Amino acid sequence: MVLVQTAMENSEQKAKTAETLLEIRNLKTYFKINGSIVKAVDNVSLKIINGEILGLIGETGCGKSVLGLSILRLLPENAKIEGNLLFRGKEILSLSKAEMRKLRGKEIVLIPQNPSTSLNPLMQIGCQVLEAVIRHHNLKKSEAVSKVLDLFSKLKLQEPPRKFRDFPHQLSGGMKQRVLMAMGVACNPKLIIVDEPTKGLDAVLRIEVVRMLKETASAAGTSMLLITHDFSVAAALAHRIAVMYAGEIVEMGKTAAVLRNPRHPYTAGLLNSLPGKGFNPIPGSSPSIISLPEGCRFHPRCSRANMKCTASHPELVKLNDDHFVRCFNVCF
Amino acid sequence: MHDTVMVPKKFSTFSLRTANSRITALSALIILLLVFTAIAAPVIAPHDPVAVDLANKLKAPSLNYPFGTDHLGRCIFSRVIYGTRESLKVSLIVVSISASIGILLGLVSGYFGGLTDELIMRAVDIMLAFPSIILALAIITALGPGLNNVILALTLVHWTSYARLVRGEVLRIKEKEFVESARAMGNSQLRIMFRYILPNVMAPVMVVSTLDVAHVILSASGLSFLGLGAQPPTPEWGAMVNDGREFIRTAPHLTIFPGLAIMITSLAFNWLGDWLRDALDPRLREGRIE
Amino acid sequence: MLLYISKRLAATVLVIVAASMLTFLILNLIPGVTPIMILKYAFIGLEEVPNDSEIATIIERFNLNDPLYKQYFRWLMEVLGGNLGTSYVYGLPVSTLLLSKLPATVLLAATSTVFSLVISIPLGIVSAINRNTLIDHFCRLGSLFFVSMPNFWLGLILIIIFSLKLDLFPVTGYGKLEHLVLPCLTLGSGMAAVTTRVMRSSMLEVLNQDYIITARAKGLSETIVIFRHAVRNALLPVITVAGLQFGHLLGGSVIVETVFSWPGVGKLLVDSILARDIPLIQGCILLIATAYALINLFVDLFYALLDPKIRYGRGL
Amino acid sequence: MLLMAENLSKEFFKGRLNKSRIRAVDGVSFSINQGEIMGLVGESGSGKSTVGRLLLLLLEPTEGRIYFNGKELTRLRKKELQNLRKDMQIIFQHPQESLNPRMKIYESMAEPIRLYGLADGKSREKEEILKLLETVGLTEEHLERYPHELSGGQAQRVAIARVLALKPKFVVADEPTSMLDVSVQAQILKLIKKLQREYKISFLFISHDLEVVRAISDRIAIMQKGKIVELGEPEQIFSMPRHPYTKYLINSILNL
Repeated sequence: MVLVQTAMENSEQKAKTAETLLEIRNLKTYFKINGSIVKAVDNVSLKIINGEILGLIGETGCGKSVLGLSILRLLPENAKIEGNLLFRGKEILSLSKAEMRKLRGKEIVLIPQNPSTSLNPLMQIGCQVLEAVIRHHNLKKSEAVSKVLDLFSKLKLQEPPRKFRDFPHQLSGGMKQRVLMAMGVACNPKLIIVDEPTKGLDAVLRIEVVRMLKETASAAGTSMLLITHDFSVAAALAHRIAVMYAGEIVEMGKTAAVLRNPRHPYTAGLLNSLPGKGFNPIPGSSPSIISLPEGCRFHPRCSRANMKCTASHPELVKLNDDHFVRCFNVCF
Repeated sequence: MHDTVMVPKKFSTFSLRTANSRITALSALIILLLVFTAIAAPVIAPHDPVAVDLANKLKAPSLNYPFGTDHLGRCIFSRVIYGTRESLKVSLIVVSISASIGILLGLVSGYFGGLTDELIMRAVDIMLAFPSIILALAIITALGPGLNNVILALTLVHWTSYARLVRGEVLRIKEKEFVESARAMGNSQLRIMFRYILPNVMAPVMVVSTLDVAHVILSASGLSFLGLGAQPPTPEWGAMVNDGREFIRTAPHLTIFPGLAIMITSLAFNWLGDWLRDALDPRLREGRIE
Repeated sequence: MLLYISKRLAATVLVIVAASMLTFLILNLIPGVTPIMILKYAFIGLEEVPNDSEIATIIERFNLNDPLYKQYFRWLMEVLGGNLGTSYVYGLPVSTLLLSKLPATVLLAATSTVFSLVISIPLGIVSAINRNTLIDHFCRLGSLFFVSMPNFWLGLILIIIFSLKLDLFPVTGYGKLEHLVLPCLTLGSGMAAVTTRVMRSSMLEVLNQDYIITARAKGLSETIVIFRHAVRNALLPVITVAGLQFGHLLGGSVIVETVFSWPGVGKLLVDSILARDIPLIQGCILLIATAYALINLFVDLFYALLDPKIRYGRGL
Repeated sequence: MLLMAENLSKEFFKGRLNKSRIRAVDGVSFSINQGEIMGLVGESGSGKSTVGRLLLLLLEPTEGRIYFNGKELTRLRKKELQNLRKDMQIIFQHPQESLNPRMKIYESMAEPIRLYGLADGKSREKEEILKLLETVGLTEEHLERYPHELSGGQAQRVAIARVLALKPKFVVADEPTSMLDVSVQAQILKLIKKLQREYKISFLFISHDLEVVRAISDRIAIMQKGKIVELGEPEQIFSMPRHPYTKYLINSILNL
C-alpha cells in the first residue's frame, strides 16, 4: 500500500536531525478513587524526536489517553503525576499554572477524541478557532480572522466565510474533525497529541482522517503523538510504534520492525487477531487496572509464560538500536 | 471510549463525606420519628389537643406546656404532635395517588404514543397552564374548604408532573437496545412495559416523589394557613401558624413552633430526596476507568 | 425561527383559552349547588339579606339557569370584549378591580425574580467550581434550608425579627420602598434556593463535557473557560426552570400578599375565595394563568434566541 | 434455503410538519441458506440495520415479502408469528445496552428460558444457563453481576448465550464487534464461527468494516443508499469487484 512506504522513508531522514523534542522518564499517573490508589500510567518512559510521529497503541483501559492528558496536565484534581516530562529541555511538571497555559495550545496541542462533543455548541466555529489564535499571537482581530479563514481553506472546508459563522450542530462529523484539526495547528505547535482520531468511524471516513493527519503533519513538520487502538492507522502514519498494556509500555520500535516481527507476545497476539490475519484471538481479557496480576501483567494470557514471568516483573529491555521489549521470553 | 478517568463525586475532605452521611442519617431518623409520632400521638401528647382552657391562654413555653398554650389555652406541643398526623396523611396520600396515576398515564402515553399520547399530554399542558397552588385554590373554591378537598385538589394538580417525567423517561428507554431485544425475544407488550421499562423508570420517580412529599407539605399547610385547608379545631400546622398571626406581637411562640415543624419535616424529605438522587444516579454510582 | 415563534404563539393562545374553559368549568360545576345557594351564601353576615324574590331577579339579570356551555360562550365573548363581569361583593366590574391591584403584584413578582436571580446564579457557579469544599457544602445546605421553608412562616418570622423586634420595616402597608423589602425577601428566597440548586447541577454537568477539556487544551485561562464556555452553556437549563419557577412565584405571591396584606391580585383572589365571589375569583385566576402563559412564551423565545440549534435549525 | 427476502422496502416519515418520506430500504432481495453467514456491508446510513430489523419484523416493511422456512411472515397472524420468533433472534452493537441494566445476568439469562418454558424447575434452569455460559466461554461468577459490571466482550457473550437459549435457526448480528477492541472482536468472531459450525445457525452479519465481513462471511452483499449493489463470494468480490461502489469501499481499506 502506498501510504505505508512513505511513512518509513520519512523516519530515515528525520533520524539524522535527531534532536529530542519530548522525553518522558518513569511517568506515573495515579488516581485516588474511593480511598484506593489506581495506577492508570505506571512507570512509562519514551522519547519523541523532532518531526517524528510516534504511534501509541493499546486497547481500552490501558491508560494511553491518560498518558496523553498527563503530558498536558489536563487530568481531574484527584490525579497525581510523578516522574519527568522534559519538553525541549523544560520540565513540564514543575511549570507554574500560568507557564503551563502558555504551553498548551501554543507548543503542545490536543486534538480530542469525539469531535461531536468537543466543540462548544453555543459558539460559532470560527470564534472557537479564533480564540486559540488570539490567545497565543497578539494579532489584530482582522489579521487573526484571515489566518483562521486561510486555515479553513487549507483543510478543505467549503466556503470558509460561511463556515466561520456556522455552529457545531450544523456540521457533519468529518467537518467537525477538520475544525478541531484547524484549532490544533492554528499556532503551528511543536507537538500535536491526537487522541483516537478514527474511533467509531466508517472505513471511508477513517481513510479521509488519516489523509488529513498526514498532510497536517508533513506540511507543518510538527511531531505527533498518535493515540489509537487501530493498528492500520498507526502503520499508515507513525514512524515508530509503542504498544501499551495495563498502564505499561510492553514494546517500542520502528513501525516496520514492530509490524514485521513483533517481539512481545501481546503485540504478536494483537496482530494475529486482526480480521486480515484470520482473527485468532488472545485468550482471556485485559486485567482491570485496580487488581493487576503479579509479575508480568500479561502472563495470565500469554502462551509463552513460564515460572519467571509469574514471579518477577520484566523491565523494558533494549534489543537492538531502536527496539525495546518488556518480556522474559521474547518471540522470534 | 474515552480513556480519561470518569471519577464519581469527589470527596476532598473526609470530614465532608461524614458530615453528608451524618445529615442523611439524621433526616432518615427525623422521618422515622415523625411516623412514630403520628401513630403514637395519643400516647405521646401530654394534653388533649382540642381541650379549651381559657384560664391559661397564651402561656409562654414552660415545663408543663413545652411549646406554651394558644389563644384558647390549648397545649401547642400536643397540637403539633397531632399535626404530624394531618401533614403526613395529606402528603403521603397525595404523592402516592398522583404518582400512580402519573406513572400509569406516562407509561401508556410514552410507550404507545399516537392519539393517547396527544390526548394525555394536552390535558397535562392545560393543567400546567396554572401555577399549581392557583389551580388547587380553584378546585377548593368549587369543593369548599376542608383537608380532604385539599388532598383531592393537590392530587389533581400533582399527577401532571409525574406523567410528564415518566413519559420522558419511557421515550428515552424505549429506544434502548435491550427493549428491542425483549421484543425480538417474543415478550408481550405488557410484559415489556412492566418488566423492562417500568423498573428503569422507577429511579427518577422515587427521587421526585420524595422531594414531592416536602412540596405537598408546604402547599397543604399554605392552603390551611389561608383558611382553606383544615378547619378549626383540627390541629394542623398551617392553620396553627395562621391562628398565631393575630398574637404575633405578644405571643410569637404560637407561630414559631408549628412553622418550625413544617420546615424540619420538609427539610428531612428534601435532603433524603437529594441523597436518593445521587445514590440512584448510575453515572455517579461507580468511577469506572475506561 | 419564525416558524418556531408562530408555533409558540398559537400554542400560548390555545393554552389561555383552554385555561379559561377549565376555570369556568371548575368554578361553575359546583356539585349540587344551585345559583340561589351561592347567592345566599355570598350575603351571609351582611346586614340586609335579600329575600327570595330579589334573588330571583338577580338570577334573571345574570341568567344563571342557562346550560353551562352557553354561559361559557357568553362569558368568553364578554371577556374578549373586556368585560369580566361584576363582583358580587364589591359590585364593581372585575376588570377595574384587577387593574387596580395588578401593579402591586407585578412590582412584587419582578423584584423577587431579580433578587433571586442576582443571588442564585453566582452562588450556583461558585459552589459548582469549588465542588465538595466547605463553600459548596454551605451553599447546598443553605439552599435546601430555604427550599424547605414555608413562605408564609418565613414572612411571619421576618416580621417578628425585623418589624417587631428591630423595628426596621413596617409590618404591612404599600407605597414606599421599605414596605417592599420583607415581602420581596420572603417570596424571592424560595425561588433563589431552587435556582441555585439548578444552576449548580447544570454547571457540574457542563464542566464534565469534552468541549471544556478542548477549551483548557487551547491554553485559555480558567476564568475564560468558566465564563465564556461553561456558564453560557449552564444557563440554558436555568432559563427553562426560571419559567416554571415564575409559576411558583405567582402561586407564592397569593400567600405572601396575604401575610403582608400586600394589595395585589393574590390577596384579592384569597379574599374573593373566602367570600365565594365567583366572577372575581374567575377574573383573578384567568389573569394569573394568562400572565403565566405569557411569561412562559417569553422564556421560550428567549431560550430560542440563545440556543443556536433552534435559532438556526439544521444548516446542512 | 432458510430465509428469502423479496423486493423488501421500508419508508420512514420525517418530521410531523413536512411529510417528507425517506426510502431507507429500496427493493432489497436476497436469500440465506441454512448454516450460512451472509455479510451485509455498507456505510452508516445505507439502511443495513433497517434490513436486519425488517427480517425479524421488528419494523413493519412498507413493501415486499419475507419467507422463513417456507412461511410468508408478513401474512402470519400474531400467534403464529409469536412462536416463529424463537427461531429468529438478534444481537446488537452496544453490548452493555442490550441487557436490562436492572437485571442481574442470571435474570437476563433466565428470561428466554422462562418465557418459552424450556426448563422446568429452578435446578434445571440453572443447569441450562451454566451450559450456555460455558459454550460462550463465561463462568458462574458472572451470573451475579449487573451489565455495567461486565466488560464489552463479556456483555456481548451474555447476549449471545441468551439468544442461544432459544436454539434459533437464524440470527441477525447488527455490528456486534464495532464497539469492541481488536482482540475482543476476534473472540466474538471466533464464537460466531463456532455457533455456525456446531449449531448450524445462519447469520446476517451487518458491519461497516469490509475486512471483518470478508473474514467471517460465506457470501457478501454490498449495500448503498438502501439498495444491494453487489452480491457474491468474498474472494470474487475482492478480486473482481464489478460495481464502482464496491471498488470504492475496497480501496478505502487501510491494510498493513
